[in-house]
Amino acid sequence: MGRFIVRRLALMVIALWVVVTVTFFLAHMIPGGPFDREKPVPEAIKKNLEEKYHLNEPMWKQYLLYLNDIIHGDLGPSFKYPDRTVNDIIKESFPVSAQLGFWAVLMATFVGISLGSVSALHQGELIDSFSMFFAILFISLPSFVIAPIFQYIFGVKLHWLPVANWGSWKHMILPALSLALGPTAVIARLTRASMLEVLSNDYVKAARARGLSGLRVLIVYALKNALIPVVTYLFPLIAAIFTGSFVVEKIFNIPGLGRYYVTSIYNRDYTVILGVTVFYAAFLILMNLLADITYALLDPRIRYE
Amino acid sequence: MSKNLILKVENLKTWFPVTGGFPKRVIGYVKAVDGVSFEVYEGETLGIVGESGCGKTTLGRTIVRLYKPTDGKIWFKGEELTHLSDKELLPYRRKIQMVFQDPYASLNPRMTVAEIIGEALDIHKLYKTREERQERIYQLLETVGLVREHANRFPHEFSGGQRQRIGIARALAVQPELIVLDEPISALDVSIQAQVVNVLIDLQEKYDLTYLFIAHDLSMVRYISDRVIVMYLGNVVEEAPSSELFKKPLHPYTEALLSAVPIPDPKLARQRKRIILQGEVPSPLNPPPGCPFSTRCPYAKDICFKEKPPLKDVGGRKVACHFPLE
Amino acid sequence: MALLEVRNLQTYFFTYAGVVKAVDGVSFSVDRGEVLGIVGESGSGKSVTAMSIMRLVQQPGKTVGGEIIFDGINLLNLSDREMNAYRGKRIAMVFQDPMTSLNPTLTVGYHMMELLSRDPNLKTKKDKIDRAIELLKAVGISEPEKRLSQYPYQFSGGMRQRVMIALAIALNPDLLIMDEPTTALDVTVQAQIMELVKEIQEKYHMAVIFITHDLGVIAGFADRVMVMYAGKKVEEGDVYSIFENPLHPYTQALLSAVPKLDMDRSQRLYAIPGSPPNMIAPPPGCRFHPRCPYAMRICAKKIPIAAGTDNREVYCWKVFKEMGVVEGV
Amino acid sequence: MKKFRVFLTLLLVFGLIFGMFVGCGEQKQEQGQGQEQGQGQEQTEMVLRYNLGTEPETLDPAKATGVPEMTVMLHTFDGLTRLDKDGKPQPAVAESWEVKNDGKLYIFHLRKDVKWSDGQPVTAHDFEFAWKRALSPEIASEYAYQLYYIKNGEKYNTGEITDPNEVGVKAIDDYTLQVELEQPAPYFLSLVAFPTLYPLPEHVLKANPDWPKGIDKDPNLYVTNGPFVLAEWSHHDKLVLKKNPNYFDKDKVKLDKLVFYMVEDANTAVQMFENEEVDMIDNIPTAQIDQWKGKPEFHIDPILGTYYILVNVGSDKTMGGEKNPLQDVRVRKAIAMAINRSVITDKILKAGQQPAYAFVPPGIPDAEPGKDFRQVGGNYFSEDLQKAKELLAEAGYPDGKGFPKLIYLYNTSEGHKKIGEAIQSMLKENLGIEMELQNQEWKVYLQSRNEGQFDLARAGWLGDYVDPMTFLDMFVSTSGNNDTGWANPQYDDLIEKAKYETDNAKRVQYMHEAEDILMQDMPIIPLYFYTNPRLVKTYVKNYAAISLGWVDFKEAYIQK
Amino acid sequence: MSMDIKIEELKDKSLWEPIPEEEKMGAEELTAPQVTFWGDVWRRFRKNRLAVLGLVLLVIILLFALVGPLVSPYPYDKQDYDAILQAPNLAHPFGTDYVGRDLFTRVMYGARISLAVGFLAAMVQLVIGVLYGGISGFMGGKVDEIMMRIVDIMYAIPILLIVILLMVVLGPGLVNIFLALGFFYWLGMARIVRSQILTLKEEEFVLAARVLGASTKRLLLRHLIPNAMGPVIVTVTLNIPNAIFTEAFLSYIGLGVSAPMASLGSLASDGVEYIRTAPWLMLFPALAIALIALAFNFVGDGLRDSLDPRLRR
Repeated sequence: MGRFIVRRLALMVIALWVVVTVTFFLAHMIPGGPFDREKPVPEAIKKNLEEKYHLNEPMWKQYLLYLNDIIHGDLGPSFKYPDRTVNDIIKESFPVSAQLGFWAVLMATFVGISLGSVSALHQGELIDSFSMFFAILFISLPSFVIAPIFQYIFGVKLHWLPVANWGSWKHMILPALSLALGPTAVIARLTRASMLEVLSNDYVKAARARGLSGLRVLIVYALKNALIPVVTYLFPLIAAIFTGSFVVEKIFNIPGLGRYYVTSIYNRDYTVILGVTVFYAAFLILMNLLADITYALLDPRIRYE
Repeated sequence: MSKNLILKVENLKTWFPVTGGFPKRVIGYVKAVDGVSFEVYEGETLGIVGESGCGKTTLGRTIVRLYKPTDGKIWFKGEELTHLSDKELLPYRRKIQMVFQDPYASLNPRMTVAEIIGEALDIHKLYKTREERQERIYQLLETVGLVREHANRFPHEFSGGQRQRIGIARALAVQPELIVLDEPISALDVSIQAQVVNVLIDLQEKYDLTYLFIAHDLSMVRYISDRVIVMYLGNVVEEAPSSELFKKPLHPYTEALLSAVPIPDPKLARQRKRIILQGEVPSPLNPPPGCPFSTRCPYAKDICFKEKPPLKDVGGRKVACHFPLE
Repeated sequence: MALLEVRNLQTYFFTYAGVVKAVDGVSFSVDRGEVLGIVGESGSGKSVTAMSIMRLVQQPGKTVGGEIIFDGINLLNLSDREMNAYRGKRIAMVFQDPMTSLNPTLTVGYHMMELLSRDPNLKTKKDKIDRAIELLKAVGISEPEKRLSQYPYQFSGGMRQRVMIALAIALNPDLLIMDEPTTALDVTVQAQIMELVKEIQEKYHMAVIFITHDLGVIAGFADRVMVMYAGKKVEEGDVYSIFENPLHPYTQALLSAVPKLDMDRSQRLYAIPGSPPNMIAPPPGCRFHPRCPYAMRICAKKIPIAAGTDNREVYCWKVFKEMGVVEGV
Repeated sequence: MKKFRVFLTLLLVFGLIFGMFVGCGEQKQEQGQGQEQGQGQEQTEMVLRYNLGTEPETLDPAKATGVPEMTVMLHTFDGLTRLDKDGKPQPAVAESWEVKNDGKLYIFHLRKDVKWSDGQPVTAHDFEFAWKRALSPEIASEYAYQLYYIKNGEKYNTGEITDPNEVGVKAIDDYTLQVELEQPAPYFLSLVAFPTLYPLPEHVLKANPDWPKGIDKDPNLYVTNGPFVLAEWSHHDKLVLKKNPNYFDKDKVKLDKLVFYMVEDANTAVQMFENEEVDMIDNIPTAQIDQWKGKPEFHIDPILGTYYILVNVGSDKTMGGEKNPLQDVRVRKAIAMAINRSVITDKILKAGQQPAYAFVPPGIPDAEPGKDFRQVGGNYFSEDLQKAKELLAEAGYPDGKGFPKLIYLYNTSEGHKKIGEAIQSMLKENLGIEMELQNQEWKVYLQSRNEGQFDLARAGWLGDYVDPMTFLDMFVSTSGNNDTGWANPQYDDLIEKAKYETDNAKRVQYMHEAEDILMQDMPIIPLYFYTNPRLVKTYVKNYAAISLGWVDFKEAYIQK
Repeated sequence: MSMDIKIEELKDKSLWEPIPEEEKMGAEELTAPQVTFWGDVWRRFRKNRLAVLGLVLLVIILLFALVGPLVSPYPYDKQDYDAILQAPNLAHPFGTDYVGRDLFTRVMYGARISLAVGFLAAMVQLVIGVLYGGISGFMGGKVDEIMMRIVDIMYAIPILLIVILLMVVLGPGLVNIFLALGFFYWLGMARIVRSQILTLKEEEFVLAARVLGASTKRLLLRHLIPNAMGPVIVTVTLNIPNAIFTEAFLSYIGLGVSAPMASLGSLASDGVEYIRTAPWLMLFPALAIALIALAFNFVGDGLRDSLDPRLRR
C-alpha cells in the first residue's frame, strides 16, 4: 500500500507537470493578451506592463520561470486583479465552493442512494421505472436552465429564499440543489446497478438462508457492498463539485472558485488560468488516490501490490 | 499401436512473471509448468490429470503455442516448435489443434456455426470454390453428429453438448494430426458427456488422430486414455499406461487422487477406505524446495523436504518419488 | 411423521420469453436423521426445489402451488418474519459455490458472530467466540482463533465450504440442505468435504437433503435418492435399489453414461441422445420421451403416473406396463 | 466489522474537514444577518444596495480602468474636482483654480479642511505624489496616458527621462498645486476628477509600498478622502462602504452604508431586484424591458455612446478573397441606408435607444451655451431603400448581383448577435447582399478587428469625458482605434487643430467639420445611440447618474 | 396431476406401441428458438418500459430533426418583425423569438445541430477510444503499460477547462466543437474497450482462433471488437447526451455554434433571459434537450440491461 501511494504520487507529479505544460502553452496560444482592451493601451505602457509581468521574455523562459515559481508553491500574481495573488484567490474562493459542494454532495448522496436502492429492490416494477425516470430527468436539464427557474419559483414567486448572493444558510439551498441534481442521478443509477449485482450474489442468498432479518441483509450485505463503487465515485465527484461550477456560481453570484474557470480564460489572466487548472488537477488526482485507498479499505480483496 | 513418435516435450517450463513494487519490476514467477517431459505416439491418447492449478491447462496451451514457453523444447514430428515465429507456426497450426473446456465461451457468440467452422478453412485456404467450402462445412457438421440445417444458427441456440461438438468440428476442419483436448467434457452434464466422448473416440478411429486428453475426471481419463500423466504443482509425478496406473498407483499423490474418485455404487463406496489428504496445494509462486507433494504426503520423510525427486523409470512406468508405493 | 413433507410443489419462473416451470408438481419427504439425495442435471429443478423450501426463490420466480410441511407447519403460509425464524435455525443451507457464498467485505468471525447472536444460550461475547472457535474446529479448520479475524479471500475454496458448513450447523438445525456443495471443488477436496459432512450428519443426527448431478458422490452417503428430470421427479427409492436396479430409463441412462471401473474403450458408453428439453415448451406427456429408447405412443400423450412398490416410486409408462396393472397390454 | 469502523472513521474525518469549512461560513453568516437586520431598521441605518455588475479589478486609483472601479472610488475619493450630474467639473478638494499661460498652467488652491480617513490632512503633496506614482514605469498603470497632458509626463512614463522632478506637477505649499501642461487641454478640469488623478495618502503608501494589497482583509488600510470609506470587500460577492466621519462635506452625505454587489448574471440581478435584495441595477436584459416599461422603477438614463458598424475599407479583398466592394463609398452608403434602425431600437433593444445618423451622440454641449453638439450637427443621412438600391446599382451591383459574401464580425454576446442577425436579414432582403455572421470571444475579436480580419464589424464607443473629441479622435489615421483602414489627411488636420485650439467656438467648429468628413466617407456606419436602462426602487432618491456610465450616490438617500 | 387418468383410457393398445425413431422429436432438435444475438437483445429490450419509451422518443425526435426543417413553412433564419415574441399559437406552435423567427422550426433545426454534435463527438470518441483501447489491450505488456499511463495522466487533466481553452484557441464553430470534445472524451471509452479486450483475449473462442492461426487483423476485427461492442454501444449512447450538454454549456458561455445557426443549447441559453416575458423561448428548447437526454439515457440503460452478460444464457 505504501509503495502504491508513492507510485501514485510520482505519477501525480508527472501528471501535474503535463497539465501545467499543456495549459501553459494552450493559454499563451489564445489570441490576445491580458492587457488588450477596446481602447488600446499605448505601446510604452504596454511595455511597462509586460516588463512587470515578464511577458516580454521568450516563451520558454516564461515557462521555466513559472515552473520554478510553482515548485515553490507560488502561483504568481493575477494580471486581472493586480492586488491579488493566485494563491489568495484560491485560498479565498475554494472554501466557499467546497462548502457549497459539501452540501450538494451530501444531498446527492442521500437522495441518490435512496432512489437507487428502492429502484434495485423493486427491479422491473413500476416504482423502479418511476425512480429512474426522475433520476434521469434530473440530469436532463442544463443547470443554466434549472437555476433561473429555481430563482424564479423560490425567490421571486414564493419569497422563500434569496435569489442570489452568499451569506446565510438560506443562500445555500438553491445553488446546492442545482449542483446536486446531476450527481443525484448518477449516484442513483450507480447504486441501482451495483445493488442489482450485489443482490444477485450468492452471499446475499446465503445470508437470507441463515435467517438474518431482511433489514440486516439489506444493510450489511447488500447496501454496504453495493456502496463500494458509489463511494469511489464520490471522490472524483467531490473533486468536481468542491472546486465549484461556473454556471451555478455565476447565476447565484457565489464567490467561489468555479467563476474563475471561464473568466480567467476570457481575461487572458494566464496565472489564474494555470493556477485554477493546476489546483483542480491536483485535487482531482488526490481524490482519485483517496478513492483507490478507500476502495482498498472497504473491499479487503483489493490489495495494491 | 504404432510406435511413431509424434510429439516430444522436453523439460518444458512455462512461468508467468508477477510484477510489483516501485518502480514496477518482476518480483517472482508463477511456475505453472516447471520442467515437464513426455512423449506422445501416433494414434494414441495420452491423458493428463491433476487438480486445478496443477498446470495441465497451461501445459496444453503451451504445446499449441498459445503461450511461449520459458524454457524447454517441443518437437512435433521432429521439428522443434518453441523458437518458431507466428508466421512459421502457421503450417503446424493445421497439424495441432485444440478443443476447449467451456462450450459457452469457446464459440464466438457473434458468428454463425458456418462462420465459425469456415474460419478455419479460410485461414488455411482449404477450398477452391464457395460451394466446396459450404460442402466441407456441412460434411464436418455431419461428422460430429449435427445436421446441415444448423449451419446458419448461432452458438447460443445450441445445448452444451452440441456446442462442444461444433468446437470439435472446428478443430477437425483443418485435418489435424494431434488434438489437445482441454477438459472437453467437464462442463457438460453427465448425460451429455458420453455423447461427446463417443464422438471423440469415433473420430480418432476414423481419422487416426492423436489425442492429448486433459481432465480432472479420472474415471473418464482411465476409460479414454492409453497412457496417463499425473501432474502436481507444475510437475509430472507419475506416468503409466492407463490400466496399470489405476490398478496400482506408485505415487502417493496418485493414490490419494484415485481414492477420492466417487464410485457410483453404494456398497463399494461404503466399504472403500479413502485416503483423505490434509492441507492445501502450495502456491505455485513459492513451491516447496523438495518434492512438490512433500507438504501433504502422508509418507513424507526428511529427504522429501530437501530434494526434488526426478521422474525415473520403474518397470516400464515412470514416477517422481523418493519412496514409490510398492 | 416425516420432518419435511413436500407435496405437489410448483415453482415457476415468469421470464420475458415465457413461463419456465422449473419445478412442476414434485412431492417427497424427509425423515429426521435421514439423508435424501436429489440427483438431476442442470435445469432439472433440483436447486429450485431447495430454494423453494427455503422460500428464497427470487424474481421472476414464484412458488405457485403445493405445500411444504416442515414439522407440521406449512412453510408457505408463514410470514416473512416467521419464516426467518426457521431459516438458519431449523433449516440450514449450504450453497454450491463457496467462493461467492461469503460476504467478501466481512470477516469470517463477523459472519459467525452475527449468526450466533441468535442463539439464546450464548449470552456473553466470549461465549459466542468460544462457540465460533468450537464450530470452526469441528469443521476441521486449524488455528480457528486466527481465522476468525480473516476475510473470505484469505481462505481456499475448500476452507470456505467448511466455513459455510460451520455456519449451517451453528444453530443445530433439524434439516440441512446442501446444494451441490462439492461441485466447484477438486476431487481430493470433495473427498475431504464429503467426509466432513458424513461425520457431522452422524454426530448431530440431522436430516440432510443433498443435491448433486453426480450419482457417484451420493452413492456412499445418501439413504434415499430422488432423481429429477425437467422439473419432475422421475424416480425415487432407497440408495441401494436405485443403483442396483434403476427402473426409469433416464436413471439407467445416467448410470450407464459413466464408465465403469472395468470398462475399456472397446465398450462404448451409453450416450443419451439429444439435449435436455426447452423448459418453456417442454415435450407433452413424459418429458423424457424424445430421448427415451423405449418411448411408446402413450409417453408422448400422457404424463406418467406413479408406479412401484413400497419404497420405490417410478414415473414411467414402460415400468407401468411391465407391472401389468393394465390388463392386456 | 473492523473495516466498517474504518469506513465510519473516514466519514468522520471528512465530516470534520467540512465542519471547518462550515465553521468559516458561519462566521460570515453572522455578518450577513447583521446586515439584514440593519436593512430592517431604516431609522438607525440608511443602506443602499447597488449592483456593480462585476468585481472591481483593483481599488488602486492609478491602476483602475473600468466603470465598476470608477463607481467605487468615486465614493471613496475626492479629486481636485468632482463631476456633477451633467458631467461638469465642480470644485472638490480644490476650492478654486487659476488657468494661466494660454491654458498650459493650472494652479489649484486646495481646501484646508479635507482629511484622510485616518485623520491626516490631504495636502498638495499627496496629489504630486499620486500623479508621479501613476506615471512611474514600475507601477505600470494602464491609464498613465491620462497624465500625458502634463509636461514630461509621457517621457517619464516611457523611461525617456528618469527624474520624477522634471514632471510638471509641483506642490508649491501644502495647499497649492501647480500643474504645467504640454499643450492646452480644455477638458483638463474634468480629467482631474478621474481616479488616475486622485490624491493618495503619501504617509500610508510610504509605509506600505504594496498598497492597496490587503485592503480586502483589513479595510482600514484603505485610507481615502471621499464621502465613504471601505468597510468590507468580499471578492466576487459584495463590497460595503460606510459613511466617512472625517469627510469634509459629510453633511451632504445621507447614506450610512453603500453595498455594491457583483452580480454578473443580468437575469439574476433582475430577480434579486424583484425579491427586494438589491435597490438599483443597471443592464436590464432587453428581454425584460417590456415588462418594466411604464413602471416607476424603470429609468432610462443617458449615456454617452454610439453603436456602429466598422467598415473595412483598408483591404482590397474581402474575407472571402474577392474584390472588396466596400471600398466604394456608394456601397457603404447603400448599406447605411438599407438598415432599418427603428426595428433594432424599438423591436429588439427596446430601451429607448435613438437611431443614429451621425457619429457623436447627443448629450455633449456645443459652443453656444444650452445647445447640443448633436443638435447643431444634425443628421447626415436618412434611411432610403430606393436610394440605397440605386447607389448599389451605380456601384455595379444591381440587386446585389455579383456582390461577394461579407463577414460580419461581432464579439460574442446576446445583444450583438441579435443585431447582427437583424442586419444580416435586412441586407439580404433589402439589397440582396449576403452576409455571414462570425462571433469571436472578446479579446480574439479585438485582435481580429485590429488586424483587419473582417468586412464589417460591430463596434461601440462610450465617451471617456464629455466632449466630442473623445469620439472623433478615434478615426485619425494614426489612432490605434481606427481599425477601418480609412485615412483622410483633411480629417487628421482638423482634429489636430481642434486639439490645440483654445477658443472653444473654433474648436467646436473644427470638430463639426471633422464629423462632416467622417460621415461623408462613411468608414463607419452609425446604428444607434446608447442609453442606460436602470431599475431603481422608488425610495432611492437624489442619486446622480452621470452620462459617462456611473452613478454618484454621494448625496443619495432613501425615503420609504 | 395424472391421478385422474382412468385405467380404461389406457386400454387402447395403440398407445403402447413404440414410437418409431423417425417420428420422435428430432434428437438434435435445437432447444432454443432461432434468434440472432441482436434479436435476443431486442426481445429483452422490448420488455423494458422506459427503454422502449426512449426509443420511440428518439425516433420521433430524429424524424422531427431531420425532416422537420424541410417541411416547415418557415426557414429557420427567416425574421418577421411583425411577429416578434408571439406566444405559441396555431401559426407558430412554439411561438416566435425576438426577431420573429418561428421557434418550432428553430427547435427542430437546433435539435439537428445538437444531435449532430452528439453523434459526431460520439463517433470521434468511438474511433479514437476503440482504437486506442483496442491496441492497448491487445498488445499488452509494456505498450499497454505506457498507453494506460498516458490515459491516467490525461485523466488528471480537468477536461472541461481544457475544452474551454481549446474552444477559445480554435474559435467557435461546429467543427471545432467536435474536435475539442473528441480530443478528450475518448478516455473513458479507451479504458472500457481495453478492459473488454483484456477479458476477451483470454476467452476460449479467441484462443481457438489463435490456435487456428488467425492473423491479428482477423482476431481484432472478427473476434475481439465485435464482442466488445456491447458496452461500447452503451457508453456511446450515454455519452451522446453528455456531448449535447457540453455543447449547451459552451453555448451558454458563448463558445457554441455561430449565429444564425442554432443548437438547442444556444436556443435555451438565449431564452434564459426571457424566462419572465416569453418563457416559451427557454421552455421548448430546454424541453427538447431534456427529451433527447431522457431518450438516450433510457435507451442506453435499456441496452445495458439487455446486453448484460449476467442475464444471458
